[in-house]
Amino acid sequence: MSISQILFLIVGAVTLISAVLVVTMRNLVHAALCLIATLFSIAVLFVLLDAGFMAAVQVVLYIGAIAILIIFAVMLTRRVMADGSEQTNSQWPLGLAIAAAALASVAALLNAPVWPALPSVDTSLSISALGKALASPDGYVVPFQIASVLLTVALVGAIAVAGEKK
Amino acid sequence: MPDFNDYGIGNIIVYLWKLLGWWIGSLGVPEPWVTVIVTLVAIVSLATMALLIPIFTIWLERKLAARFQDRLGPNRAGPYGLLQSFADVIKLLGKEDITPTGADKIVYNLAPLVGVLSVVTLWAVVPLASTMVGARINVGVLYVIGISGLGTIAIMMGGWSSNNKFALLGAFRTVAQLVAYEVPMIVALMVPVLLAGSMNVADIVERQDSMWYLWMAPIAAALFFITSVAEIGRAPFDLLEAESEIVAGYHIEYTGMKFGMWMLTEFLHAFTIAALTATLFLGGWNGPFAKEFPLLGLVYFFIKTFAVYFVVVWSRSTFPRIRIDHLLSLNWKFFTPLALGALVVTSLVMMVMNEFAASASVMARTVTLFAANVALLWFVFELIRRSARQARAEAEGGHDEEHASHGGDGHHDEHGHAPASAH
Amino acid sequence: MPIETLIWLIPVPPLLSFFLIWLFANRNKALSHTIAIVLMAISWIISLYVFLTAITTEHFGAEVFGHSVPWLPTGDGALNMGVMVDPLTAGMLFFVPLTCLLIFIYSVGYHNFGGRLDPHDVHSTGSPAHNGVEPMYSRFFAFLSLFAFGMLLLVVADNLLMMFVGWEIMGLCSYLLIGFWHGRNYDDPKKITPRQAAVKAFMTTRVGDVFMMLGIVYLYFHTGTLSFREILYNEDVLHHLAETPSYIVGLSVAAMVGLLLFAGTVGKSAQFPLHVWLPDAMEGPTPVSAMIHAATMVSAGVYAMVRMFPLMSAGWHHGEALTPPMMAMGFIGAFTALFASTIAVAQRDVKKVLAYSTISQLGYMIAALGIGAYIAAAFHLITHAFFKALLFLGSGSVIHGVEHGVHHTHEHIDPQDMFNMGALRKKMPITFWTFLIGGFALSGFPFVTAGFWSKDEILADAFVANQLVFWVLVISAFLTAFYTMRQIALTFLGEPRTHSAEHAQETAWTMTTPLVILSFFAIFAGFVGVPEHFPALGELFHNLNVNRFHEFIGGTLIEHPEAVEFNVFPLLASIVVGVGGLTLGWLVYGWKPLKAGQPDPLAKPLGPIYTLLENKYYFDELYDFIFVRPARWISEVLVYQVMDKNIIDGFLHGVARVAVAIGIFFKGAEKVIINDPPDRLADFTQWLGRSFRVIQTGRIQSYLLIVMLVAVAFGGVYYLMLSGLVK
Amino acid sequence: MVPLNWYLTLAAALFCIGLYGVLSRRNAVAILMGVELMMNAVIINLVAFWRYLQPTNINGQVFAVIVFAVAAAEASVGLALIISIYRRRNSVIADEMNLMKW
Repeated sequence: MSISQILFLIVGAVTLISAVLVVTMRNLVHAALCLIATLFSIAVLFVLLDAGFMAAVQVVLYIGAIAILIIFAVMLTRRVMADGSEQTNSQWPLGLAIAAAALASVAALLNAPVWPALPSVDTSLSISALGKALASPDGYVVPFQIASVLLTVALVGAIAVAGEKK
Repeated sequence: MPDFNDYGIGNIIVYLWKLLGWWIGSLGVPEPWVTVIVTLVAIVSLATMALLIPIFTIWLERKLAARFQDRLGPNRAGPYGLLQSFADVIKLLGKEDITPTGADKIVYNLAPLVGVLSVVTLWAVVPLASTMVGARINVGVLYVIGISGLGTIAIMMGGWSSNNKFALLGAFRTVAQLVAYEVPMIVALMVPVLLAGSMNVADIVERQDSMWYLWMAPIAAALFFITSVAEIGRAPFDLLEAESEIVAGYHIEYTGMKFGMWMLTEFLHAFTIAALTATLFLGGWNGPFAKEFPLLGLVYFFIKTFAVYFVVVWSRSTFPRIRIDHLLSLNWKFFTPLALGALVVTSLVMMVMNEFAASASVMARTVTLFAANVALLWFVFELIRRSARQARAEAEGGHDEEHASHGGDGHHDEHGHAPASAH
Repeated sequence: MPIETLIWLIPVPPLLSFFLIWLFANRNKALSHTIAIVLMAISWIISLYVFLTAITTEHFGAEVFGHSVPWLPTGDGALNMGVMVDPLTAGMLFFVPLTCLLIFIYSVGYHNFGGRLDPHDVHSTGSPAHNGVEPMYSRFFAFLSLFAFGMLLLVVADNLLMMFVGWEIMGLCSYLLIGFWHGRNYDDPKKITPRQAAVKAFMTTRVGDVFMMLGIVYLYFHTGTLSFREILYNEDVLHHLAETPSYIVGLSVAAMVGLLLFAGTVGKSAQFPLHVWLPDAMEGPTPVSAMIHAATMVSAGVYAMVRMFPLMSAGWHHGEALTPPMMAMGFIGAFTALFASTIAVAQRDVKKVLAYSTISQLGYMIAALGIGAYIAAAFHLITHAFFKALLFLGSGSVIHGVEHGVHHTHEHIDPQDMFNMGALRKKMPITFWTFLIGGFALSGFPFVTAGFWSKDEILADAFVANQLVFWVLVISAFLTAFYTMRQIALTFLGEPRTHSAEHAQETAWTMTTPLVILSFFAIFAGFVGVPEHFPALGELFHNLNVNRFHEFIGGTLIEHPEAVEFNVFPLLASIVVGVGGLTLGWLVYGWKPLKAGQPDPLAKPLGPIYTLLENKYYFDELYDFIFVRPARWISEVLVYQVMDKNIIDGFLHGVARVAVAIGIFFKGAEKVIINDPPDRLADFTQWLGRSFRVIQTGRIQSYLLIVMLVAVAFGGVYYLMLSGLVK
Repeated sequence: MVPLNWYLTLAAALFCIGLYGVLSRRNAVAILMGVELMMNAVIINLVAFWRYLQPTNINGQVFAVIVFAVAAAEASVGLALIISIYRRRNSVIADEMNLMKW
């Protein structure tokens, strides 16, 4: 067992455990904090995958923005749903069964010994390659711009939906 | 065994590190684990250094603040009161460690830890000298931004878990302020990234060997500095712990060493942003002979950092606290557009220079960029002046009698800065 | 910047100006005209630069500036969008943007910029301002800019399609601008209003445009391209077109296309029989009239013919029998020239005289093309643009001055009627002198005016080519000189016939400056085309290296046309009719100035002919009788009463009765056969819906659960199939 | 060396945990958290495939960046909707938002 495998197992375990806590915790603020832990360990996974940029974006975007938004939403709406009330709906056993079935089937599919080895290439230049791919006309500048427009629209939409009606 | 002569006196720390690696290896530890252990040692020593700094800076700040206020400051414990911080620490250790009833115990106790973590880990990417960099991450700048985000979460955790309305208010203010000021900060950070062509902090420092980015991007430097001060919640942006309004903000319920950890976070963060400003805009460890003798670079780095830190303390004891709505509109209506403008202007100038004057010297580039920045600033101030005049005209048209009794416009600003508690 | 890029940029500024004004400057009058004038000036400067580059390029014509990009993919190839500047275009580029620019500047004064906005005008949108600045000022400049864009696009286009686009944009703009005062109404119900005039202009030119479109399509069908270079400067293509017979016996494809395209020009350039719209187009503001009649639209028709001349004359050589399109052009042109000039003799409205004169002069150009005088036609096109723009702007200035008098005296008179004017030379000296120069240029006053040289050249060519055309043109030239003098005399000489004329006032500098500039060109533009063999002067100008027009424009054609031999007779004829017409005009109108209320001295001797002329040969009435009323009659009586009411309705009623009978029969059958089974089906569906509606809970999570259930099930089945467990 | 299917299995597990959260939590904000988990599982897959199969071709990361943008948009609009519903109906329970039914 190599160091990278041990690291992966530790980080993976943290990821999954905190993810399970996210969906099972009664206290939603705790669930949200667990979500942050999950997101952070996923960022570590990205580092293990030599995708430093993705890791940084994961931290900046998910932890710095989305998680804080979620915590905010939880705190704002906490009054109506006390921790003591039922946190799962009536169909949760069915949901659990389906999730488990899906996981089992995918795991069964993945359990085949045909996986390629990790190619040893220099990935340190991948940020500039990413930047060029996102900004060059031969690359993905149009999807990138559309994504920016989407974000703007989402911003405006969110303000319009959540803003107080005068 | 590594030969000391290969490294010399300037590289003594690198030599020590190599020596440690050799020694552990000679104990029979397999090769990959040697790296792990040596790295851990480096991490611990770097973090320890970072955590020890506030002991000195707290004394320094108290001393400086006292001088600004025409006082003497700490002068009893030790020569010039140098041991004051140690006395404080001992006092904090001796206090009762309270966890309030109704507080969320786990989160409450975790919060100061996350806070300290979010600051200490920033030091990983700060290059102390040419050979002393914690981690040469190729997305170092993004790393800095991301880790700062963790600080926000720590404050949220602390504020929410204390089960105290002032703490929660402080936390909410924090989020509004920090999330907002992150926007111009990120954009301003993009300017040195653009100039260096790299997000690696170590690279950015190396590219400044002939010219500091302060001269190439004065607006970005100023914006980064100001927004960083806002990020650490220092005066004049200390709304998150405004004593007169919400008592002490998010750490109102903390006592003992946990309170000490919040203090540590705050002072270390202040020092860290000074270090980052020095790194990104003042050339970091660059200076005469810094390349040949990396230890000298360490000295330069700390000189610059303390210079910036002095400005932080200076502004803290000089400016009054800003009101929350002013704070936010200052950010969204002035800093953010200005940062975007600076980014656009810098990239345009760079593009044009690369297109038509690729061989221009660093000096020429600096002069051009500086001129462009000044032009942008002039343009922005002109816009502000116009809108201010218009607003003033409208205000005077609305109730000119009343205003005339105040005798001029100067008063108007002062009233604008009145504490929010008046409302 | 390469010259090709600059050519692309020529039409852009006016378009930009149109959008800028339309979108942003609609409320700011000063900004509107600044945008329009500055951008037009940019366009003019670029054009001038291109023109200067063109005339200093050696062997320009064989080599041209051009660039094109694919536009519309069409099967194998693509229709290109491109620009081209050859000598002819260069000539157009010299005068089109310049006149446009001057008209723009003129419009500032014409619409009383700087005057206060009469509050009364704000609420009566669409009428001319009573006194003060025009309320729709910005809109006017936007439309003018678009108009200029259309013309410049047409001029620089390198293919018929783009040219047609510009052509149609101008059609639209002429509609918009002629009907600019769409709210205007007259007390006299017989007088045509701007609304009606706009519709009339649009519909009449549409007749020609449809034919032109057919011609373009037909040409494309036979050549597979619409590029000028590929069709007009390619001997093989022209030869092929001239040899291939078309659907109509006796006409080659080239002739067929030529005739169809000429039909477009007949509409656009107001040739007989589609001339009726142009005089009514005078309902628009005067700068628009100048724009339409001098710089852009009618010139465009002639320009198109000049441009397509190689196609028109495909298979023709000097001295041979004319091709059918040329014949048509020659006769229609000559006839129009004469016909319109006779009408102009009896008009009272200062602008209408000029309108008919325009028709007449366009007839001149068309006739010149018809007899193969390519260069003379192009030459007259350019000189005419200058002096006709001058005359129109001058007449606008006159009207403006008289209107000022009308406001001053509160008289109720028509400020455009020449019989209400008189003695304006004292009140409006600049307008008078410039108008005089324009008028003399129009009449062809010998040697010193531009009009003389171009007209003389057409006459000289006609004399050689066709005697009949020559004589018709000579007569019309005589009439032209006569009515021009009549106009000048009635307007400027003698005594004031109304109080308004007495209180007329010289107009603002923005209006007079363009007049002065244009009168410069009305004199000197002619010297570039003085024939080399002309006694004395030809030698003189040749030595000055001024008269290079022939050589330059001639370079446009593959086969450089020869200049005709110098002949004294047409020259003499031209001098005699020019000076003679002016003298006669002066004798009739200038010698003894008319008193107020006195009728036209021509009315008595000419008797009924004068009435005929005054009513424009009753062409409007004739068209009304031939086209409009029969069309109404057919639609009312034949189509509606006979066809619709009796035949179609009767048939339909019959069908309906049969259908009702059948329906009653089937109604019984339907109940049993058609109604019941679907009812049962519907009951079943309803039952099904009621049973299944329990799964529509309205809760997003239960839907998602079902989705995932199905997805997992499908995934499982797919996996089993893939692994061969299930076949 | 970590084999690729470890990452894929981890991502699948994360996805299924998120799916369970989405299917069974009552609180709308909690559902949104489950969605975030699922999104992250997808991003892990994209990055892992990029690293193992096409490390020289940056497309995998580009796609991941766009998924990030979509996730941000989704979170902001989703939370705005929840806040809006909370304001109108004083509830964040997904089961109670069932007006759109027969």
